Formats: sequence, C-alpha cells, structure tokens
Amino acid sequence: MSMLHTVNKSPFESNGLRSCLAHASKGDTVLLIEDGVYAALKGTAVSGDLWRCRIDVKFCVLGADLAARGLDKGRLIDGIRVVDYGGFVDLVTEHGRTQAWL
Amino acid sequence: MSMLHTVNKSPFESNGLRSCLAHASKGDTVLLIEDGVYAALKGTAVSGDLWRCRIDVKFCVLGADLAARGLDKGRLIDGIRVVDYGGFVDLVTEHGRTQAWL
Amino acid sequence: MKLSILINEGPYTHQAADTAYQFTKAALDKGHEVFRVFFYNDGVYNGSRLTVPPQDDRNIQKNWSELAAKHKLDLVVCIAAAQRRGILDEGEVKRHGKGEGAANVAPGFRISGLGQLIEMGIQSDRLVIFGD
Amino acid sequence: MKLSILINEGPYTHQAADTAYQFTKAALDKGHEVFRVFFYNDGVYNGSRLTVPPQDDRNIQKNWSELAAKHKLDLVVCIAAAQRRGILDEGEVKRHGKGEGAANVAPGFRISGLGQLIEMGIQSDRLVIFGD
Amino acid sequence: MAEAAKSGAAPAPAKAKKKFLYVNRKAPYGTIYALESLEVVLIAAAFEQEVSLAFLDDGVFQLSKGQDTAGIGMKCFAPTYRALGDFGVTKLYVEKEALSERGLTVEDLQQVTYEDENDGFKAKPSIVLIDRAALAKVMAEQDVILSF
Amino acid sequence: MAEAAKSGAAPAPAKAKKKFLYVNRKAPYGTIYALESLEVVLIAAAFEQEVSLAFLDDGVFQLSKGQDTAGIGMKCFAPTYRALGDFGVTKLYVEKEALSERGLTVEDLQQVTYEDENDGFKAKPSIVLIDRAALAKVMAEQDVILSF
Repeated sequence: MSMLHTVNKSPFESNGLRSCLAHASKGDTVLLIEDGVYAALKGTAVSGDLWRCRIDVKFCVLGADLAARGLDKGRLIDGIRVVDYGGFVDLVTEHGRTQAWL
Repeated sequence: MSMLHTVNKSPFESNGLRSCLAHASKGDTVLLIEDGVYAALKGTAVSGDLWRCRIDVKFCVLGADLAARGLDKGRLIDGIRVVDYGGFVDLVTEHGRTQAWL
Repeated sequence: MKLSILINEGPYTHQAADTAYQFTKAALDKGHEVFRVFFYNDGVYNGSRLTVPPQDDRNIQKNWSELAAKHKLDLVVCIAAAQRRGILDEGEVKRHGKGEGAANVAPGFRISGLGQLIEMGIQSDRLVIFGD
Repeated sequence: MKLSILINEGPYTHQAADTAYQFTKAALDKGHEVFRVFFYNDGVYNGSRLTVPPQDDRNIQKNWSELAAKHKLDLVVCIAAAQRRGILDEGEVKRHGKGEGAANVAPGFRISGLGQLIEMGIQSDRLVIFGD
Repeated sequence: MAEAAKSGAAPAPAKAKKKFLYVNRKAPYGTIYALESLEVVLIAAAFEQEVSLAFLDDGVFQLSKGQDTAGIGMKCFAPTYRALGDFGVTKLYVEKEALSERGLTVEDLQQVTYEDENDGFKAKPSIVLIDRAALAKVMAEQDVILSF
Repeated sequence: MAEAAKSGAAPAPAKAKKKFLYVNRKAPYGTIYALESLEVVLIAAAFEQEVSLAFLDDGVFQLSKGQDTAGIGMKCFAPTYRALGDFGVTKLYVEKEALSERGLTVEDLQQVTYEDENDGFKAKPSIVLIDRAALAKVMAEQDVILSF
C-alpha cells in the first residue's frame, strides 16, 4: 500500500520537502499544498531536489494554491499533475495512508 | 551604530540563520536563542555556516536555552559567548537596534 | 470511504485551517463519510465563538459550524489543548470559576479528550493531518 | 534606557512568549524602563483570562498580569488581531453582541490600535521582537 | 532623516523622524504574517516617519502578479501593495538574489507606482531592485526594524 | 499485526490492531509540538494498538540527555520518555543520519528502557537506532502516521 505525502512549507524556508523526499518509498505520491507549491516551479534553486527524485515518486500540486500565489501552470516542472480539492480527496483514498510533513 | 540580530529557529529546519548571516554587517552581533542555539554546536552539518562568517560578526548564545536542551558548553564552537537574560538585555542596549530573524 | 481530519493550527494565522475546511467540503461532496474532525494544538482556537474577522474576509469558525450543522459533523476540540489556550465550555467555565457567560466554544463544536483522536485513527479508513 | 517589546506568538505553542517574559523581567531588574509590551498576530492569545494550564506548568497570562501590576507595565493587545482571534474586552463584546460575561481579556492587558505599536517604535530607544 | 514629509496629512511632529523598515521574509497566504505586516504599514503611514519595506527570502513572493485567491477562499491582499503610494509609502526594496533563487525576474512582480508630488505627480516605480549587499546597507541605516 | 498485547490493561478488542507511528521531527521547547505529541502517545497506550515513535530531523533532540529547563521557566518533559515503557510503548526509532548531521551519537541521548514481560521482566533498550532507508520502510508499514 503506497503512501500519500503532503508538504505544505516553502522549500526555500524549511527542510520539510527534503526530508519527505529522503523518506518516501517507490510508488508513493507527494502532494504539494499551501506554501509547499513553490517546490513545483522550474528554474529555482531547489528545483533539482524534485528532479533527482522523479523516477520513483509521483508529484502533484494543488491548483488553488498555485493560483492564489500567482503561479502559472506553464512554470511547473514537467510531469507534475495539478489537482483540485476533489483530486486531493481522491489521492487520499487511492493511497493506503497519508503522511503530513509539517 | 551596529545591529543585534536574534535567530530563534533551528538551522537544520529553517533558513533564518543563513539569511541573517548573509545580511549582517561588520561589527554586528548575532544572538542565538530558543531553537536557534543548535547553530552554536560544533561538528554538525551546519557548523560551517558560522565559521565562514566569524571574522566580521560576534556570536552569542543564550545559556538558559542551551541548558534546557541538554547542550553542554564544551560542545560550542570556539569563541561563542554564553549570556543570560540580563546579558541579552545588555546586548540590546549596547547595539543601536535589534533585528529579529523570525 | 470513512475519513477523519486532524487540525493542528488556529484560524487565520496558518492556512492549515482553511485547507482542512476545503478538503472536508470536497470529501463530503464526493460522498465520503467524515467520521470526525479533531482540533489539537493551536487548532482548538478554530472553535472560539468570539472571533470577529473583518467583514470582507471569511469566517472560519462559522464555516465549520455551518458545515457541521448541514452534515452532522463531529467537531471535537481537545480538552487539554483547549484549557491551556483558553477555549472553555460551560462545564469548564464553572469548574475553573471563570464567571457566568464566559464559555467561548462555538456552536457545533464539543470539547472532549485525546481518546477521541486515537479512536478516530482506529475507526477511520484514512486520517489526514493539517498543520504548520 | 527605554525599551519596548513586541510579541507575535501565543502562549505555550511557541517559546517566544516565554522568552519575551524572561527578557522583560531581566530588563526591569537592570533598571531599564519598559515603555510598552505590544501583543500582535497570535501574540494576542497571551491576553486571554480563560487559559487553564496544567498545575505543574507556568501560567503565562498570570505571569504577565502580575509583572504588569508590580511595574505598572503597559500591556497592549492589538484590536484588529484580537478580533480576528476572539480576544475581546467588555466594549467589544457588547458591540458584537457576544453576550454578557464573554469578555476574555485578562487583568492588566488593554486592547487598543496598531498606532500604539508605531508609537512605541517612535518613543523607545530599542524595540525587541519575539515571534516564530 | 531630513526628507520632506510624504503624505502631508498632519503637521510634522517636533521630534526628528525615525527610519522604519518593514522586513518581509515570508510567503503570502500560507501564513498571515505578510497580511498583518501590511496592516501595520498602512497605520504607520499616518505617523510621519520614514517608512520603507524590504522583500527578501520568500517575502518576494508577496509581490507576485496575478494572485487569485478565489480557490482557497481567502481574501486577496495583493492589490493593497499598489495602494501604498497613496499612503506615502514609496520605497519597496526587493532583493535581486531572492528573486533569482526563486526563478523570478522583476517582470513576475506586479507594478507598484506612486505619484511624485515633487515632479508634477508623475507616476514613478516604488519597487527598487537591490542586491544583497546593498540591502544589508539599507538595513544598517534604519532606526527601527519590524519583522513578523 | 499479530503481536501480543503489551500493556494488558483491558481486554483486547475484537477488531484487528492498527499500527500507529508517531513521527517527531521538531526540537523540544522552541515549540510545543514535541510535548503535545507525547501527550497523545500516553493516551494512545491505553487503546491496545501497536504504537511506536520515530525521531528524525530535529526530533532527535527531544531525547537529548541532561535537559534542564529551570532557566527558561518551562516544564521539563524529558523524563516522560523514560516512562513510556510502563505504558507499553517500547519502540523508539531514532534515525542515524539525523543524529550524525547534528553531531550526536546515541551516547548523547538519555537511556530509555522497558521491562520485557516475555523475558523475566528484564530491562531492555527502547531506543532502536535505524538508518534512513530502514526508517522509510518502517513508515511504509504503518496504518496511521501521526505528526504534529
């Protein structure tokens, strides 16, 4: 049973995402929410963290949080899926459990 | 007039100390308090951040916060001064202003 | 599916309370059962009936109370966390001599023990946590 | 010297409230004047008279109220931040119809505007900020 | 400290003005600090002091253009930055290094301008791009630094 | 899921046990999360589920020995970890990488033991040193993961 990880803090400010990626398992999904969505941008100082991990883990990002912060979908790292709150709910039910990296 | 900088977050978790050191000026003092005191330990993955900065900036650490966390003074990076709350007050009055890196 | 929600931060200061609300609404819209919403740490502040947000802003407490009334949600505020932070019901107000009318827990919220959190972990298919 | 203190976080959850208290005590002990202590953001929760911390723990609100009484400290809770978070005095309770006895601001604290924060920045020799 | 009064709302106080810098290091919406800092700035403008704002670290995200908070159900306060000029707050220092670490350029930020009353009320940019070393110098020149 | 009940306080429920992992990633005292997480664990012990704790990132500091909070005026809750064994909580996973990044070894942590009722009530260590990959595996085997 795979795990859904939620990351809600900025990767520029906090080590939450980095720790999450270091502890995720193959087949898990990482959902970026709230200030965590900044990790989905390409061309930043932390973009590499996601790239290095993309073989094993799927990445999703909450669209409402992107829009609130003025982040256009064209600026996302390729292959990251944008979901709405309903999609968040689906991710929770599709994975065996959820771990919040607070 | 020099500045007193206070840093209260763990350098392992947050970028506050790093940003403080990048913006401090010659003659300033950095006081580590609360979870910020972990930055005063030698032999950690972030100890280098302080070493690289030590020519221009003085470092102090709040002794009560060290003791609460079980950190012996023998484990501090050389040259860091331990102060009590009264010493914190003195640092505030000795410097022209205080900046909190929250 | 049977879901439960844990909220660890207070209203307005952290987005956690908002995200949890949007998530809970979406789960109900999809026909899932929400077994319980548990408020812990600063999350207990969401259950204060005394909040008066600016008129052009959302009212987080009211949103929860209305959602609870509509869907018979079980909103539980942790008693230990709430005492420490000054969220009290009638019984607590009396017990601690805080004076008549001082109870500030909002409609639709009930104050109970941490066992309710463990129980919801046992009883639910999924537990989702929102915090800082 | 004339010092002022700004506190941005609530009691118990962040150490900021404790550190600010220890700092203020030390400043008074050294003979400095504390012009004002201003509570903003979640800091307003420090001014709740309804907190009931465990008996073997410190009582942060009571510590502030006692320090204020002893040293005639001016403890100011920001009205805008307090309304949003449900910390109200008698006047606010009446204005918003929250019911008699609901005022929860603690003795020694007064609720006032953000201008008090700016003023203390202007009037004080040093401003020290505690937060998260 | 001898700069002319900017808003002209009240008679200047007898005391010398102080330089207030509001330091913004946090992203908007995830936490309330950006909004509540802005609320202080709006009040501060009435006090006839020298007020400027610094945006560094994740604080630069506060100025991102195109913010639309309908989906998260929160109030969008981005337009308030554009109103700062009317309050006499005309200096928004934005750190270059913070932008580039985040893959941003000044084009990604909303335009903030003020009307220069000393130059025929011409619209002038309030945002001042500044590198880290220069920002450190700005910080070192302040009387009061407010961070939330 | 078939492990024997550890505290024996109440009759085992009919339902299968769930595995609960309490994830501790935050330092003590700077914030209340470590303490309030521990308060949940103490209650959880009465529910006859499988309970274990993980300490990673700054969470490893929670177990530092010699904590003395008199100077900061806060309650010291470090001794409570030593009482966990009496509550039937006997597995405290501590991540090796988190320790070494912080310049710590297991000698810097307080000793936590439990009495093994299946082995003549011998005192056995509760702290299990574990590397990152193994901890990831432990996480992947849980039914409920609680983090504060």
